[in-house]
Amino acid sequence: MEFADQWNWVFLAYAFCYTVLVTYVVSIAARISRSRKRLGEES
Amino acid sequence: MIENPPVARLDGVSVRAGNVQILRDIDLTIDPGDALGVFGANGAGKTTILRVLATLQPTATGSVEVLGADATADERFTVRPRIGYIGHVPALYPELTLAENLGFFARSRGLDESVAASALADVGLAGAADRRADRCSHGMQRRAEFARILVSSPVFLLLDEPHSALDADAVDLVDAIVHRTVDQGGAAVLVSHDRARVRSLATRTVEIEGGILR
Amino acid sequence: MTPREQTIERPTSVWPWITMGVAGTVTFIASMAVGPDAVQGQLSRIMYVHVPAAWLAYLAFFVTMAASAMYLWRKDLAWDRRAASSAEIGVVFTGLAIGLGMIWAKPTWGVWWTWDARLTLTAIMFFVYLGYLALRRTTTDLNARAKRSAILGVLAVVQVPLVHFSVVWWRTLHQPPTLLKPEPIDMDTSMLVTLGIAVVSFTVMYVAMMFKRIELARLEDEITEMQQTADVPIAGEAVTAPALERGA
Amino acid sequence: MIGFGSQAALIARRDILRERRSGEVLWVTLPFGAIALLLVPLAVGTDAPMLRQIGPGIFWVVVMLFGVFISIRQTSSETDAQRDQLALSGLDPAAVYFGRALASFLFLLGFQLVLGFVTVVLYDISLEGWLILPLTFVIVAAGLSLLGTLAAGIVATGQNAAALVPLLVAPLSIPLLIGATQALEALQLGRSSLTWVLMMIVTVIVLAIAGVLSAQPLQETR
Repeated sequence: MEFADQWNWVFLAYAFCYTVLVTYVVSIAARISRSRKRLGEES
Repeated sequence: MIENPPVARLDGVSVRAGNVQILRDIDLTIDPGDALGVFGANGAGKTTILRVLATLQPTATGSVEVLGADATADERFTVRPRIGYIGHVPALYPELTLAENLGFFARSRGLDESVAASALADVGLAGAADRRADRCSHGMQRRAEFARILVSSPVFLLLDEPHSALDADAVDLVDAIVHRTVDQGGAAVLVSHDRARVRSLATRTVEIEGGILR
Repeated sequence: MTPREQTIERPTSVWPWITMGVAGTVTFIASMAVGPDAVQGQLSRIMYVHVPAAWLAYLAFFVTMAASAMYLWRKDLAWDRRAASSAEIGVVFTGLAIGLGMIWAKPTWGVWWTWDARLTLTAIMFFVYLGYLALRRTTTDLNARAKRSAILGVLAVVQVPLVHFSVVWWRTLHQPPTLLKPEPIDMDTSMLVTLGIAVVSFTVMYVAMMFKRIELARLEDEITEMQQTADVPIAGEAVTAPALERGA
Repeated sequence: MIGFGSQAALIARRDILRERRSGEVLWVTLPFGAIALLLVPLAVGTDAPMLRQIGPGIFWVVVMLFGVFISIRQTSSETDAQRDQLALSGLDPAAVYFGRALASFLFLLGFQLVLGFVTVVLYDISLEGWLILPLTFVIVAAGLSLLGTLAAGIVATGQNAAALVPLLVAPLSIPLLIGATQALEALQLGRSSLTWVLMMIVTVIVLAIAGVLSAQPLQETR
């Protein structure tokens, strides 16, 4: 297999991995701030 | 003379379900011989209070004692067969005939199915015993539910809208069942909108509004 | 002071976020800095995220089970929140492990999927997790939800060894063509060290995520709790008289 | 109070009677399963040797997927009022669990027999080693009925129950699926089926224990 070809797969893997992780972490952060806002509003 | 222990006692009971607080800080004692009428608007918590008394409803706060057992502990399983609870929705199995429904109930109490047949006759359903429950009118299903009370002779009656969907004969039957239970030292709780009818039957009444007893 | 006010005033810690970022960066730098494998070439780098993700999938599942069992024992909702948080993070890492495995398999073996025992088991676990999370969405009552999902959490894990052995034995009966057999990676020390760093920093990342996810679970439970205890009147009062005059 | 066995028998009798009246298994699930067996060759082609090879596997997949509906049908359709009365009846929740599972077990056994016959006819299956089949039929029916009853109890009366239970059951039924298919295949390859049979039996025991332990907490949960 070509050298560059291998790097493409590695790039794909890391892009996938970090996109998923960052998206998930952002979703936690968003849900936390939304919940805090709701708690603040309703109290 | 030692005073009889209460049939049920609620102390500071609150109930929540989903996003709503249904009961708030209820104190209530039901003594032997009581026939308690509970009135209130739709959604005021009438049905929930019955389920609490039937040991079926988990409570958020407070203590519940029914027939001498703590309703939050495993003791409740031993007193449950002595409770007669009729909800506002019939609990019959729709595919089974009235006789089969009552027979199932009788046998779960260790009784013979003939007891079920005679109970059905007593509520005036002898002719419909072999009809499927889902082919019976709502009133007939209600009558069949009362036959269940006759089978097990509970000491603590909990009736949700006992008179709804019943004709004059059946109303008399309900009144007779309540009187008999109360006279024998049991107690009954009747939840209803029908104040006039329940007042004539009850020894005392309470009003429930916004989850609070008045 | 009500518990609600406590939450608002309780400062939300930024340390878990920083930890996650550092752990992710460390993994990335370490796996790019190490030399390529003699056989697999650059592709071996995928291993440094695939293996830690798979490890965390198993760890998260195990934590869910342990926390579920603790809930059934102690009846404390804090354990339920830990179980649920770990399950959700577990779904993410399981999905990650499967996805990365597929990306690795395609250039290495020429297929996206092989019926390898561990791969099959991981895929099954993914669906078990999903079922667990779906179950949690069906009930709003906190205690009822906790009890049901705890029972499922324990049952699912008790079943995992059974599923595992059945799949392993099934595999021994159906040996695949040798063409598709993964070439063993002969790991030298530097690769081993890198893998170790990656596994440790992913685990640290998981712990940091757990902190935040549990914080979120507690907030969500408090919202539910508040809606239940607040002076919200009983069902009927949500309905008001229709405004017939408007616009007339 | 009546004994544990009589309580379970009472529940099983109720469920069997209800099924006899409603005919859900006989007139809906069974024909649906048979249609599934008919659809597969339409999709993959009618090459006789291939069908002979995949037939037993297809049969077990259909049994697992459609069997779920048989094992959950009564628990998940139970109304709140019925649950309340059952809780007040004083019947042992574990006996109720076994009673329900017993009824489902009998339906599943019948379901397997009929579909097994359909499979043999449609796929021209070789019945070599068939002596293992009665054993696997019984174990699979037992495991699937215990698992389905338990899962339906966990999900209880939520609106999504009917959709959610199969998702919970399917991944956990894999030891039964693999065990059932491999027990027959091992025999046909001249090997011992003992490990497969033992594995399925262990699964059944685990499910029975889990069902008994969770029966009471689940009955009390609304």
